[in-house]
Order: sequence, then C-alpha cells, then structure tokens
Amino acid sequence: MSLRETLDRNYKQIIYLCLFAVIAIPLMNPIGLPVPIDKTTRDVYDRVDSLQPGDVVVMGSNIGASIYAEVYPQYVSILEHLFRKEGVKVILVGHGTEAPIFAEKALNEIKAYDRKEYGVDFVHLGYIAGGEAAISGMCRDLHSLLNVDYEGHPLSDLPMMEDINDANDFTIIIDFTASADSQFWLNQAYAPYGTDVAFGLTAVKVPDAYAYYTAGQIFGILESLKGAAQYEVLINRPGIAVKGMDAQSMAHLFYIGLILICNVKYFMGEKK
Amino acid sequence: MTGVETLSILIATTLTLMMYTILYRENPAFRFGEHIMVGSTVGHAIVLAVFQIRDLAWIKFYQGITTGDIRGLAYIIPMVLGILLYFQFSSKYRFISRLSIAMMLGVGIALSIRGLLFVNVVGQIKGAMMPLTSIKNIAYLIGIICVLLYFVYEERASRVAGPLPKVGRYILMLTMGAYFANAIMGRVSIVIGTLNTLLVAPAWYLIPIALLIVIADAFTRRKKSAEQ
Amino acid sequence: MLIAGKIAWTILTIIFSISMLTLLYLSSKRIYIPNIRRHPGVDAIIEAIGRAVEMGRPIAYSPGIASIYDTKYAGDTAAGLSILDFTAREAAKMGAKLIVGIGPPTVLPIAEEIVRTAYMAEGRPEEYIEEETVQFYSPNQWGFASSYVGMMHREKVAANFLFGEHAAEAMVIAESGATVGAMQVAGTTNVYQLPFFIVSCDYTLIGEDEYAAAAYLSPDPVQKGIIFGQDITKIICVALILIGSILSTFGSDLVSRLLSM
Amino acid sequence: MFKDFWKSTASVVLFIVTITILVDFAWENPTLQTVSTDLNNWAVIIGAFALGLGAYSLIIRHSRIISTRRTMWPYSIVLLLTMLIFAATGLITGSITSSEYGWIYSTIIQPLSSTLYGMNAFFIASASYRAFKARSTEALLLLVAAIFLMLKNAPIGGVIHPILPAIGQTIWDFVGATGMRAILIGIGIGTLALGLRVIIGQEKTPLGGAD
Repeated sequence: MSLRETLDRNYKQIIYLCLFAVIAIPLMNPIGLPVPIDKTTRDVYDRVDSLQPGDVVVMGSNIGASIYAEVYPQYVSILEHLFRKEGVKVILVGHGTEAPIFAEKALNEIKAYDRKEYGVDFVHLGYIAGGEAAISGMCRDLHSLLNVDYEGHPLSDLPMMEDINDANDFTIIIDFTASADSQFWLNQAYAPYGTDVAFGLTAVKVPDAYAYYTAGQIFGILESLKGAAQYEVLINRPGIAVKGMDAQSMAHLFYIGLILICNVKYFMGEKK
Repeated sequence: MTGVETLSILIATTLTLMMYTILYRENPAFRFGEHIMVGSTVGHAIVLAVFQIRDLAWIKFYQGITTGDIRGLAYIIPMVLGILLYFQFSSKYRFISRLSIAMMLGVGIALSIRGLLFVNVVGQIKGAMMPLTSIKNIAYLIGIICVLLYFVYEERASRVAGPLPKVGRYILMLTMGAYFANAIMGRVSIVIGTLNTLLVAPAWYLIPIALLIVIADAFTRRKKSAEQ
Repeated sequence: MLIAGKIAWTILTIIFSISMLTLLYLSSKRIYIPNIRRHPGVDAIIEAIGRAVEMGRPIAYSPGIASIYDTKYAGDTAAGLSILDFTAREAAKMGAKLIVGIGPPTVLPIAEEIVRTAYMAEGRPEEYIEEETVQFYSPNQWGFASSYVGMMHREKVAANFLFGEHAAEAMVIAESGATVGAMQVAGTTNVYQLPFFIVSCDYTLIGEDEYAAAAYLSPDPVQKGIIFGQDITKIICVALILIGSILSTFGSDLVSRLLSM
Repeated sequence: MFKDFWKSTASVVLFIVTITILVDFAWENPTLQTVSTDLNNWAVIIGAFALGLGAYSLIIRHSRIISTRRTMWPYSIVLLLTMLIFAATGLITGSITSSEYGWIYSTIIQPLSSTLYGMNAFFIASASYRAFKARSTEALLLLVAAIFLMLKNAPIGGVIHPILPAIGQTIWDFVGATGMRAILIGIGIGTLALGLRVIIGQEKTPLGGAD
C-alpha cells in the first residue's frame, strides 16, 4: 500500500488528529489575539451594570453537561458581575434537568455564600419539570407552583421572596440555555408581562435569537464561548473563555482550509 | 488533590477517550461507553422524576390532607393521571393513557400558540416593517417576502409567485450558511472545553496510553488483512 | 376585558384559525382538495430504496427524537411517521429489509403499528420481525444517536432516512451514514440541523417541505387542506408586511400600531 | 363502551384545557387565572411522571435482551447496572446536589455527554473535506456565507483584514432580517396549524394512534 493510498483511505483519521492538534497547541501556548466586543454582548453588560439596589434578576439556569463548555463560562461571568452590584437580588432557577448541579457549582466558584447572604440577596430554586408550563407557572404565581427552594427551605422563610410573586416583580431575566427552551421565557415572561429578557446561548441557537434582537424583543445576547470571553474582558476577569479564543481562531482557519481544499479538488477533478 | 478527586478525573478521562475511539472505528470500548451513557442518563431521569413528584405534588397533597384545603387535595388528580400514562405500554388498554396525554398536550399546545404567535408572528411582522427609504431596507423587504413565498406549497399559488420562491430558496441557503458557521463555533467551543480538562495532569497521562492502544490495533488489523 | 397589547394577537389568531379550519373542513368533506407540488425528495426516497434492493443491504429509518406530545416538534414526528408509512410500503413492495430506530418511547407503539400494517398490506407479514424491524433505543438523544450509528455500521445500511425532529445528534448520524456509503434523504423543521443535512445528505427537505411531502404522500386529503390553509396565512403575513412597509415609507405607522394593540 | 366514553372525555378535556389557557392569555379574569394556573401545575406534574416512561421501556427491552442472550447482551447488563447505580445513589442521598451524587454525575454523565456533543466538531471537519462542494449555486451560497461568517465569529478574521468580519456582519444582518425572520414566522404558523389539528381531533398520532 503506497503512502497516497493510506492517506486516501484514512483521510478522516488524519483530519481528526490535525483538528486535535490545532485546538490543543494554542490552548497550551496562547498567542493572545485581541478579543473584539460585539454589540450584543455590550448591551447585556450595560444593562447589568446599570441595575439599581432592589432590582431582581432571574438567572434562567438551564445548563446541562452537553452545553457546559459553551454556556457555563458566561453564567459564571454574569453571576460574578451581579454579585459585585450592591443590593441586586438574584434568583437562580432552571427547567433543565441537570441545572441545579451547575448552578451550585457556579455559586461555589464565585464564593457566593461567603460574599452575600442566602435568602436575602440570592435564592436557588433548583429545577422545575414541565418545560414551558413550569416557566409559565412561575411567571404567573411563583408561590402557588413552588413552596420550597432547592434545599427544601420553605419560601416563606426566605426574606427576599416575600415581595416576589410573579413576572412583574422581575427586573430582568437572563436565560442560559441550549435549545428550543430559550423561547420559554420570551413566550411566558416577555409576551404576557413585558419583562426584559436577554439570552446566554450556545452558538447554534444564536441566529434566530438575533432576529428577536433586531426586532427589539430581547435586549442582548451572549454568544457561546466567544460571548463569555467578551464578558470576561468587560468585567476584567479573564478566565477559561479568553484562554480558548486563540484555539477558536485556529480551528476556524482549519475548517476554512478544509472547505477550500475540498473545492479545489472538486473543480480540478471536474476539469480533467 | 484528594484520592477521590483523582479517581474521578481518571474515570472521566477514560470514558472520554473511550468515546473518542469512535473517530478511529466502531469498537467495544465505544460500545461500552455508549451503554454507560444511556444507563446513566436514564437513571438520572428516574431520580429527577421522583424528586419532582415529591416536591410539586406530594407535598401539596399532603398539606391538603392535613388542612383540608380543596386545592391541595386536588393534586391527587395529576398524580393519578401521571400513573395512567403507563397504560401506554399495554396494547389493549393504551386508550386509558389518552386522558393524561390530553392534559399535557392541551397545556403544551396552548402555551406554545400563545407564545409563538405573539413573539414569532406578531413580533416578527412588526420587526419586518421598515420604511423603504434605503436600499438596505428594500432588500430586506424583498428578501423576507421571497422566503415566505418559498414556503407556499399549493401548486397554483407557487406558479403565480414566479421566480420569487427560487430567490427565497437562495436566501435560505445563505441563512443555512449562517447556521453552519455558528454550529462550527459552538462545537469547537465544546472541544476546547473537553481539552481544557484533558490537558492537565493526571488526565494527560492517559492520552498516550490510548494512542498506543489504537496504534497497536491498527497494526494488527493491517497485518491480518495482509495475511489474507 | 381584553388585555391591552393582546388584541392584535387575538384577532390574528382568530383569522388564521378560521382560514385554516375552513380549508380543513372543505378538504375533509372532499369539496375542495388543493394540489400540493411534488418535492424531489419524494423521488429520492424511492430511488434510495431501489438502490438498497440492488445492493442487497438494508435501509434505516428514523422518525426523529421528539415525542408525540412534544409541543414544538410533534408535527415533525407526525410527518415523519406519515413518511415512514410510505417508506415501509415501498420497502415491503420492493423487498428491502427495513430497520426503524426509535428514540422516544411514546413513538414506539405507533411506529410498530404503522410498519406492521404496511407489511401486512403488501402481503409480506412474515418479514416483520418483532423488536428487530422496529428497534427501540433510548429516549436520550445521544443514547439514541450512538445506538443508531452502531446499527448503521453493523448492518451496513445502503439507505438512510432521517425525518422528524433531529437535534445536535443529526450531524453524527448523517456523517456516519455517509461513511457506511448509504444514500441519505433527510428532512426536519429544526433549522439548526438543516445545514448539516444539506451538506452530508443526498437530498434534504427544508423546514416545512417535510410537512408538504408528508401531505403529498398521504392519502388523507385533510393534510393537503391544512397545508393550503397555512399557505393562505403566509400570504396574509406577506400582505401585512408589504402594506406596513409602504405605509411607513409615507410616514404612517398604522399597521405597526394596530399590531401593538 | 367504556373505551369510547374515555376517548371522548380525553378529546373534550384537551379542547377545554387548550381554550382555557389560550383565552387566559388575552382576557383578564381572576377565576380563569386560578383555573389555568392549576391546570398548568398539573401538566408539570404529569410531565414528571412522563420522565419515567423512558426508563420503563429501557428496562423491559434490556431485560429481554439479557434473558434471551441476544448478541451483545453483556452491554445490556452494563446499561442496567449504571442505571441502577444512578437511581440508587440519587434516591438514597435524597438530593442531586449531594456530594455522592455530584461525584458520579461529574465523573460519568458530564464527560460522556460533552464528549458526544463535541464529537460533532470532528464530523463537521471530515464532512467539510468530503462533501462541502460548490456543486450548485445553492451550495455555493451556503459555502460563501459560512466562510465569511466564520471569519466574523473568530477573532482571527479581523486580524487578517477588517473587511472580512464586516462582510460577515452584512450577511448576518441580511439573513437575520430575511431568512431567519421568515423561518420564525413559519414556525409560529406551523404550531398553530398543528394545534388546531390536534384540538379538533384531525391529528391522530399525538393521542396514541388510531385505536
């Protein structure tokens, strides 16, 4: 078997190995390309930055293992930003099954329990099944859907929950999600109550969220790891996302290269 | 790092590498990982279902018994309906589960019609109306009309529309390009996340071992096919 | 009292519903049955089955990973099952071995029923093998995907049909299908996955093309009626956008204000 | 007899529930609101029961594979065992954020599912090399749009030349205002059509097929 044959037969394995290398090498030796800030990210930052004491922020925590890499860094960055704001109240709630695990993880990562008081400044409601119906129930009458928080404490024991009954009491909602669910808050909070919504999304979900953005239905979007990196730059807390941006660039070049080779081969072959 | 943490990282890395072997070829290691994956996600779903029913229904029903509150007592209804769902597995009594499905389906359909017609239809029509004062706005208007007409399927209507649906299909292809580009960005981000955890000790040490196993397998297979 | 801001929604919902229900009624009573244009994807399905028969290898079919009461993709699942009915009949007629992979448990009994009936109708009930022809994999999308991919590799399928809702696992399945050399026809309304189908499948039905194809293939006239009903609502939307834009060019935001009512 | 009664009850319930919640969206009325809130909560609870359906069918299928010793039956044992471990750990510790459950979750589910998701990156790469050809005008458009948008998405595009992300942004804005918007409108209308078909009983599949 000649070298040419081996390459032709195993081209997939070779591409896979190259892709590993293209991502791994910049991760180990970052080049430090500049990170430009998108307008969609800036809008989220400005809105969060202008929050006043007493404002209530709902963090739609729908992170699952499969979207962890893209969305979790955004989640931590925004949570960190919120915890720097004095008097802003935060509710963490999800409708994704694995959500509570990652919400807890993020709270521990920014040392939330040491910085602010649980029940006064932030509450973790855990996960509620039922998808859109659950979100709708929360926006309509939170206390009738849910009596206890994630750890089983009655909501009546948590001082900050006293004045929070429905979507009218939420100042903004930032939903972190992957799939069709991003629509849920838009449908159930923005549509009936006019509550402002922003998204932290996986890249795949961004295109149609962008149509909502240009129509003025949502006030901002964080796009995948890129958005997280931009937010990390904005709050001056560079972390895992900024570190990954060089690998991101190199991988993109690699894909463009593959597509170009494919087409060069195609047109050359056709000429023959 | 404690022993438990190290163990966790080693197991996680082993499983990750086992899954990656599908990139080489279908093999028992991948199949093993695949079955663990299915088993664990379903086990996880069981746990969640039990806790949900406890927190959302049982607690309220129990309070209803102690206080005699009728709204609380009524929570027995969804629990019974939930159990009736399981008649789906009997071909003779499958119809019994219909009532439970009707309940879920009714709520689901109503909620999505509410939201989608408001946000997607009314909202996007409003968003699409722009004064035709710039070339950009005129292009946007023609564009959205063409795409909407592409999704008209009646024979006569689509003939009347002439070349517009065809243009609409071209615009859809540009849109698909956008989805494609974003999907690549997303998937690469995930691999970056995985490599971030793989490229630190002690996980790092397992990579050469996995590579060696794959190379050894490739050689034995090549030898075998040469012998034949 | 009607809530301010929801009036436009109410009126549009009612107008749209009436136009769809009228067409639905007319077609169910066979007073007017619209003609739906034929999609090249339909011919592709037949071609792919024929090719599989020639090669003597099986065909694989997935009606998607959405359950039958999924509020967003139940329509996809229904369309996927309609096309499955057609595919199963064609497969039985031409003598191809069909393997159907199922994700959501609620779809399983219905798919079994459809395939069993199709084989019976074509006079080949003995070729329907319990738990072999229709296989249940996993309600989890990745569990489903890896089992489906495994099946395609083991059986060396010559044709692969992916209809119904497919999420991120679509790419894995479609690319593996291409690797085993299957001719692939796909369709979904999940736009995130469509580019991958376009790239790696031989024929792709974009978005609602899938519903239209299902309606085209189905003997049930109601399906054609509802497609035409949707056509009309889309034309209403086009008209609204057009009028609104022209009016706003001349400085009037009448339509926009009406829609905000 | 009972079957027909039950089936028509289901259809009536479906109709009433849907209309109640729809009307509640646009019509302000406290009683209506209470009723639809409760209906909403009930659906959430039935949804939780539905999570168990998948588990049930998997257990049945794999026990059968094991008892008949079908090919690859040992994998079924692995599957059932993993399921048992997860269910037992979760139910005994009583919370999914307990440290024991958190440990098996982050050791097993998290790496497996992010690996599977990420696997797409590799399949896209080989597909790009193999299949992403400008076979037709349509494919060419998809290709060009994708390349410019990739250069917009990664910082490297602007480093090569600032015009590249600018072109990407123009395409992005155009498809955002046309293609994506039309797709969203189509989805909205499609959902209404599906809903109507289900409510009036023309769509048979959702309620469990023809029987």
